[in-house]
Amino acid sequence: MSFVKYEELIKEGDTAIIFLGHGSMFPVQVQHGAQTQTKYGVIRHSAHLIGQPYGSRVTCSKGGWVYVLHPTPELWTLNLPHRTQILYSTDISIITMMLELKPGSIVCESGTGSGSLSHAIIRTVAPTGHLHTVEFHQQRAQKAEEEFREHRVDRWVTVRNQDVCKNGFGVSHVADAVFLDIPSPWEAIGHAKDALKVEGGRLCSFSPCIEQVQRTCQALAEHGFIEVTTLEILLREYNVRTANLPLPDLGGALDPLPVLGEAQFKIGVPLKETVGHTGYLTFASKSLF
Amino acid sequence: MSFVKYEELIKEGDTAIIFLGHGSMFPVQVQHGAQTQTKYGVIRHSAHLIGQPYGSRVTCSKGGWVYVLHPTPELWTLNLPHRTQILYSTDISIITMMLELKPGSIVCESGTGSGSLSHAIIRTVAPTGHLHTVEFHQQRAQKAEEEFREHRVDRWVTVRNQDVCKNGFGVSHVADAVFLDIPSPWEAIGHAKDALKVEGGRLCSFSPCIEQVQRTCQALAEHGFIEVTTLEILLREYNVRTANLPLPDLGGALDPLPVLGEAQFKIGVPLKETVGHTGYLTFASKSLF
Amino acid sequence: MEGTKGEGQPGGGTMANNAEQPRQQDHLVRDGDFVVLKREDVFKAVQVQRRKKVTFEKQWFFLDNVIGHSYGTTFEVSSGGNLQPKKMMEEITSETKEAGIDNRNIVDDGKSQKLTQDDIKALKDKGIKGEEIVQQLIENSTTFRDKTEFAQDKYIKKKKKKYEAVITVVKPSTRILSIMYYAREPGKINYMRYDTLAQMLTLGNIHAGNKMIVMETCAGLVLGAVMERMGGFGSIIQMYPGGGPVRAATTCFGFPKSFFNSLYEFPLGKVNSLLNGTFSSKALPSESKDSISVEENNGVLLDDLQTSPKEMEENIIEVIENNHPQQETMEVISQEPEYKDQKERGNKKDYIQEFQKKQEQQKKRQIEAAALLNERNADGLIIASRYHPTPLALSLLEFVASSRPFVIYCHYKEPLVECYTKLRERGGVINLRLSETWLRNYQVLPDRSHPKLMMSGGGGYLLSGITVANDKQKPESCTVELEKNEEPIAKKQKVEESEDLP
Amino acid sequence: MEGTKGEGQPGGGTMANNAEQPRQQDHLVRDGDFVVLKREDVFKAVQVQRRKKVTFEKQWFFLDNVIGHSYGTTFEVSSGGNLQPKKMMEEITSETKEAGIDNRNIVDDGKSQKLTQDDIKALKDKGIKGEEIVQQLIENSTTFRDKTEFAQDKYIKKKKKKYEAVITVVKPSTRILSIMYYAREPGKINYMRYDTLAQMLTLGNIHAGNKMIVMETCAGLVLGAVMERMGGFGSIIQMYPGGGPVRAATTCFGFPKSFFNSLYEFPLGKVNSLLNGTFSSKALPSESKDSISVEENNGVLLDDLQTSPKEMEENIIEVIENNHPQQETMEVISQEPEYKDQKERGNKKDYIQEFQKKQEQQKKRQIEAAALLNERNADGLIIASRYHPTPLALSLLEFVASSRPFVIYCHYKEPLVECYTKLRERGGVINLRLSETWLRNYQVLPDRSHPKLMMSGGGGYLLSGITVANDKQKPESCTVELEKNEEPIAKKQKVEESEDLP
Repeated sequence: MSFVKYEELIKEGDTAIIFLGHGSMFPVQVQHGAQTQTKYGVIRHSAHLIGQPYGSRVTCSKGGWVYVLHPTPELWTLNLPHRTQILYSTDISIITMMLELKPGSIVCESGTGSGSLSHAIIRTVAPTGHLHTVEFHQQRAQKAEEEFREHRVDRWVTVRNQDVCKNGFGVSHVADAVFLDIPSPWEAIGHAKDALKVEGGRLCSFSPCIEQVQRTCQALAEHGFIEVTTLEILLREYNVRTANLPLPDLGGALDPLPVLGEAQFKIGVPLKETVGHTGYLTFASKSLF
Repeated sequence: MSFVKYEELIKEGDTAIIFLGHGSMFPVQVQHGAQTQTKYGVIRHSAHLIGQPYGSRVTCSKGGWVYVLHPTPELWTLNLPHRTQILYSTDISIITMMLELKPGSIVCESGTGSGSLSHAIIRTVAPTGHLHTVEFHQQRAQKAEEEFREHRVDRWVTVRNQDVCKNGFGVSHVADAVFLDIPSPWEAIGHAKDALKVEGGRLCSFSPCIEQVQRTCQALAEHGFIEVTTLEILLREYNVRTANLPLPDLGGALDPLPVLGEAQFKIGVPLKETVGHTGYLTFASKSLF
Repeated sequence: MEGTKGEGQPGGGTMANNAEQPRQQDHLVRDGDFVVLKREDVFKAVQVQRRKKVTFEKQWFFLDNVIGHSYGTTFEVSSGGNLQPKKMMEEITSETKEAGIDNRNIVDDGKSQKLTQDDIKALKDKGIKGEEIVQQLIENSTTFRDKTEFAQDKYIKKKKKKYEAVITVVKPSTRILSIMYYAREPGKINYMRYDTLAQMLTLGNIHAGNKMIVMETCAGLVLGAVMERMGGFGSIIQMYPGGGPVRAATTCFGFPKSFFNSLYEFPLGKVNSLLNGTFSSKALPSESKDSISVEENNGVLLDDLQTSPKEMEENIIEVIENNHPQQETMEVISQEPEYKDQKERGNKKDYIQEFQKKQEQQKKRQIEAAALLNERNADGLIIASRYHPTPLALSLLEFVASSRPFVIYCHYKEPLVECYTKLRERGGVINLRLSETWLRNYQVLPDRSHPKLMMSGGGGYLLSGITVANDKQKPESCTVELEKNEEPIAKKQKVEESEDLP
Repeated sequence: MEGTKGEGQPGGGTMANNAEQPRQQDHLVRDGDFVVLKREDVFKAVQVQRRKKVTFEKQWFFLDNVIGHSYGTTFEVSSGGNLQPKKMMEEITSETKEAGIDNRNIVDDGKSQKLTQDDIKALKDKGIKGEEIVQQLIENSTTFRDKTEFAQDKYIKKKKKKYEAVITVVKPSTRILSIMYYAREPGKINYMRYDTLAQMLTLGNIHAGNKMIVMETCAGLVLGAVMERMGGFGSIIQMYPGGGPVRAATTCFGFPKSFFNSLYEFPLGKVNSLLNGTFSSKALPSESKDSISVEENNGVLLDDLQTSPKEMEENIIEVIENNHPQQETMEVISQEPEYKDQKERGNKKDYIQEFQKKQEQQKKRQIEAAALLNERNADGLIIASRYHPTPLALSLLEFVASSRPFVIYCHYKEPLVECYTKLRERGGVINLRLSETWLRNYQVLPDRSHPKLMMSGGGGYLLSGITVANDKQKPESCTVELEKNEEPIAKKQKVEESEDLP
C-alpha cells in the first residue's frame, strides 16, 4: 500500500487501519511475527494480515472480529497521533477544492503540524506534483518525515524545519497554491507571494480567531492579492435511527377522526452536540499585476 | 383591539392585518366608510370589517377572499413600514428571554428605529411594566409615537428624541433591562448602567459587525458588567412539499432484489437561500459590586 | 371578550385585580425562596432552607448564610460547608501572565509542575483558599511563562475550576431554568433547547391577559415559562396525560401563590368526550386510575428520588425530593411552596384527610377547566410533548378562538411534516411554518474572538400558525380544491370602483 | 492490482505513461480554449473563438483580444465590443471617501443625485469609461459625504456594477464551475452546493490512478470534478440513464484529449444484465431507443438551445450551443474540443458517416466498460443523481472492491435515510455517515466584518461509507442478528498471551 495508491493485499510494512466498529479504529504497522491486542483478542500479523485482501474480516483470538482497512488520508486524519490541533476532512475538502489542487500541483504548507492536511494534499497532487511543508517545531518536523516514509509518500513531499515567517518556504516562484495554518499568518503573506508562481496562484489561510483573519485580509490586500474571500464550513451529522412517538390517549375515537399513521419511523436526527467552530478559511488569488 | 390585548370583534380605529395567502399580507386602519383595494377586489370597512370577528374570511368585491387577522407584534414586524433595518422575531424571541422580560419589567431601548422590537417589548411588559425608548432621529421618534397611539399601547411607552450616547435614556436606576441597537454601543454602556436598577439587571446589545461586539464587550468589562456572553441565532425554515424521486431503470429485476419503497414522500426541505446574518447579540448582567 | 373569559372563573384573573406588586426587598434572598445556584456555567435549582445540606458540583454546603443577601451575590465555600460572600475575583496579576509567543519550546514531559499532590493537599489542609492555591500552582509551573496567552488562560481556568468553589445565587427565570435543563437533563424537556422555547413564547404571543392552552411533557418548564410571561394575568389550562400534570420545573420558578389561582388542569383522556359533548366530571383520573397515577404523575420526581442516594450523581433540582420523600398525587395539583408546614404536621392521617379535601377541590377545578375549554375561545395553544403532535393539534385546536397563534414543538422534524399536512387538510389554519433555530455562542476576548468550539446540533423543531374561521367544517363550505389553495384566485368578476385608504 | 485493472484497457492509463506535462505557455489564453468569464461574483463558461459575439451580464463583446493574454487578466468592454486589458482598479480617493458618522441627517427625498439620467447618457455617449462615471456620480451626490462609510461602500459597489463593465478571464476549474452552476443553474446539478461536491471528492478519496464508477445527472459537473482530481491517470466508468451521458459541464473544463482515453460510459439499463451474467453488447441504447435518445441525452443541451434566442436570459455556458445548433447523439459520447473541424466539414453526409463510425466505437467502448465493471474491483463509487439513490447504491456497489469509499449525494435527506437502512441490511459496508455541510461567507473589512447577510439554506445531503468483505452474501455467513451489529461482541473465549506492537 501507499497513501496515494490502492493495493489489493496487505503486506509487510503497510500501515493498516483496524476497524472495531461504531467509529472505533486504530492504525497498525504490519510486521511479520508481530501481534496486536484488541478488545476482541489478539491479531497475529503473519497469520491474520499479511497476504489478506484489504477489507477482510479478521477473527481475533477471542472469537470477535474486526475489519482491516486500506489507509486513506481521511482514515489517517481520524487515527493519527495528535501533536497539534489538526484539520479535519470537512475543512480539508473545501481547502483542496478552493486551492484548485489536482495531480501536478506544487503546494507550500506551513505548519506541518500533525500532518493531517499534508497527507490529503500529497494524495491529491501525486504522482506529478509536490508538497513543500514547513514546520518550526523540530520534533514535529522529524516525526512528520518519518510518517511520510512509512506511508510511502516521501517522494512527493519535502519537509523543512524553519520559521516560515522569517525564512519562508525555501522555494521561490514554483507553487500553484500556498496554505497557512500558523498563529500570525499576516507575517507570512510576503513569503507566500514569493513562493507562488509568477503567473499567479491560490492561497488559503486557516485561523481560529477573527482578529487573525482581519490582519491577514489586510496583509493580503497590501500584498496585492485579489478575490479575497473568507468562509466558514461546519459539518452537520445525522444519526439514523427508529423513532417512536406514542399516540396520546384522548379518550376514544371522535367522529370524524382522521386516520393516524404509524408513530414509528426511520429518521435522521442531528447530533445533540457538534463541532461549532474549527477556524475561518480565507482564500485569495495572487494578482497578475 | 390593542397590541397587548386580544378582542373578538373588529372595530373602528383598529389596525387589522389583511392576509392574502402564502405569506402575503398588509395592515389597514379600520375606518367607517373606507375601502381597501386588494388583488381580489375591494374590502368595504363598514360592511366587511367592523363588527366582524377577527379571523373571519372576507369575500372581496371580485369574489376572492381574504382573512382579517388580529394584530400581534409578530405580524406587525412582518408588515410595518421600514424606516430602518429592523429586528425580526427570531432575534426578538431570544432577546426577550435573555433579558428576562415579563409583565412588570421596566425596559430601556435605543434606538427605537421602526419600532419592531418596541412593540414586542411592550406586549411582554404590559400591563404593569414600561418601555423607555430613545431615538435620535426626530422624524422616526414622532412616527413611532404615532404608531404606539394607533395601536393603543402608548400608556406603556415613553419615546424620547435624544442621542443615547450623549444624553442617556432619560431615566436613572429604574430599568430591569436595557437594549442597545446603535452604531456605537460601547459609548452608551455607562448610560445603560445608570439606567439599570441599583440591585442589578440585564443588558443586550445588537450589532451586525464583530468589531462593534469586541468594543462593546471591552466596555462592558470596564463598567463591571458580568456574565458577558455573545451569541448568534439563525432561523432555518423548511418548505413542506411532496418530493418525487424516479426509480432508475436498471434493466429488469435482479434476483434477489430488495423491495423498493414508493419514491413519493412528504418532506421538509430547507429553503435554497436564507438569512445568514442579522447581528451578534451580546448579553450581560449588571454586577452587584 | 375579556369579560366572557372571566365569567365563572374564580381564579381567572383580569388585568387589574391580579397584579402582584413587586416588594421592596424582592432582590434579597429569603428563607424558603426558590433560587438557582450557579458555578461557572452550571446551574442547580434549590429551595433555601436553614441547615439543609446541598450538594453542587461535588461540593456540599449549607445555604443559611445566603439569606438576607442580594440575588447575584457570589459566595465561597469555607470550612464546615459555610458560604462566605466574596467580592469579584481579582485578576491573575499581569506580571504572572507574561506570555510566550508560541509553543515551540514546550516539551511535555509531565514534570512541569513543581508542586506535588501532597503539597497541594497540605495547602488545602492549612485552610488556604482555592484562589491562592491556583496562584501557587502558576508560580510553581516551569512552563507557564512559555505558554501562549491562550494556553495560560486555559490553564488558569482549569485549575480554578478544580480548586476554587465559587457559587453565585441567582433568581430563577425562564432563561436560567431552560438553560439549566437543556444542559443537564435535556431528556426531561424532550431536548427542547432554550432558544426554541424562546421562539415558542414569542410566536405564541404569550402575554398578560391571555387564556392559554398548554400541553407539555417538559417537566413543567414550558408551563412555567408561559406563567412567567403572563405574570398572573389571564388563565392557563394545562392538558395532561395520565394521572396528573408534572410540574417539577414549574415549582423551581418560585411563583407567588396567586399565580396558581388561574392555573387549571384538564386530563387529555377526557378531551374527546368534551369535544363530543359526553364529558362528565364524575370519574376523575386520580380516582379511576389511582394505582398508576403516582407513577404517571411523578415520573420525573420519582426518578429524582431514585438517583438522590448516589451523592455524586446529583440532580439539577433539590426542591421536591428533600421535602417529600413520599410524593403524593395531590402535591402535583397545586404546588405552592407550603411544604414546610406539611413537614411539620407530617403524619399519615393528616395526609389522608388533606388528600380527600384536595380531591374535592380537584373535581371542582376540573369542571371549571372544562367550562373554560368549552367556550372554545382560547387565545393560543402550545404543544410540547413526547406524544405524536398530530392528534393533539387536531383536537386541541378546536378549543382555540380564530385569529390566534399556535405553536407545536417536536424533537423530530418528520412528525411535524405530517402534522403540517394534516392541518392543511383540516383547514382553519394559515401561515403554517416549519422551522428550527441555529444557535452559536462566541468567545469575545482581545485578539482571541471566535465562535465556541462546540455547539448544539439541534434544539428541536417548531410548527407554528394562526387559526382562522374554518369554513371547511361547515356543511355549506366550498369545494376542497378551492380550500386547498388557502385563498381563492377569483379574477372573473368585474372590478368595482374603489378608493384606497390613505 | 494496478496491473489487473490495466489489462485489456486500451485507454486505461497507468501512472507513468499518461502524464500530461504542463506546457510552458499554459497560463496564456489560446484560441479555442475553454475559459470562464468573471464579473464581480458572476461566472460564465465560454470557448474562446475569434469574432464570436458573447453576451454576459447584459453586455456583449468579442473575445478576440483575450488571446495571448494571461489567465487572470481583467478587461474592460470598450466601443464595438472590444475588450481592453485593464490595470487593477484604482481605489476611490480617500478624499471623496470622507464618511459621515451616522445617518441621522439623511432624509431620502429622491433628489440627492444632481446628475440626471440624460447627463449620464451623455457621458456614456462621449465614451467616458464606467469608472469615471461612478466617480462623477459620487461627486454629484449631495448625500454621499453624510453617508456612513458602510453606506458609501454600498453605494459605490452598486454604481460600479451598473456602469463599469469589467470582465476577468479565468481558467476553468472545479472550484469555478461548481460555484457557477450552483449560483445560476442549480437545478441542473440537483442543487448540489460546491462545498458538498468538495466533500464528495475528499470522502471518495478521488486521486490519480483510481478506477472510479460515477453515476451522476449533474450535467457532467461531478464527472468533470472527478476527472480533474484524477488528472488523466486511472480510469472512470460513467453510468448513464437513457441514451447517453450528459457532459455539458465536463466540456467546460477544457480537459486535454488524453483525459478522455480512459473515460468509459455504460448504460444503467444494462446493469442488472451485467450483474446476472446475461449482458450482451448487441443492443446498444442508441440503436434501440434512437427516437428518445437525443432528448434523454441532451435534455440539458436542448434546454440551452431553447433559451438562447432570448438574448437577455443568457445561459451560463456558451460552448456547445454555439457550435452545434443541432446537437447529435454522438457528440455526447466523446466531447473532445474538435467542434471547429466539424463545423468546417459541416455537411449532413459527413455527419452520417461519422455517426456510424462513432457508433462502432461506442459499441467497442461499451464492451470494454463492461469488462472493467465485471472485474468488480473499482476503487470507489460516486452517485449524484435525480434518481432514488437506494437501487443505484445497492446494484453499483457490487462493482466496487472492498476497503474502498463510496459517496452518495441526494438533494433530500429522507431518501438517504432509507438508503442508509437498506445498506445496513445488505451488509458489506461500514462507517456509514449521513451528513450535510453548513457554509457561510464573510465580509472582512476594517471595522465592518460580519457574515454575509444571505447564505445558502441547504446544499444537499451525503451518505458515505466504506466497503468491506460481505460475508452476509455467502451461504456460510453468520446469523443476521450478529451481522446487524456490524461487529460481534465475543468475550467468551479465553485470552491468549500476546505482545503489543510498539
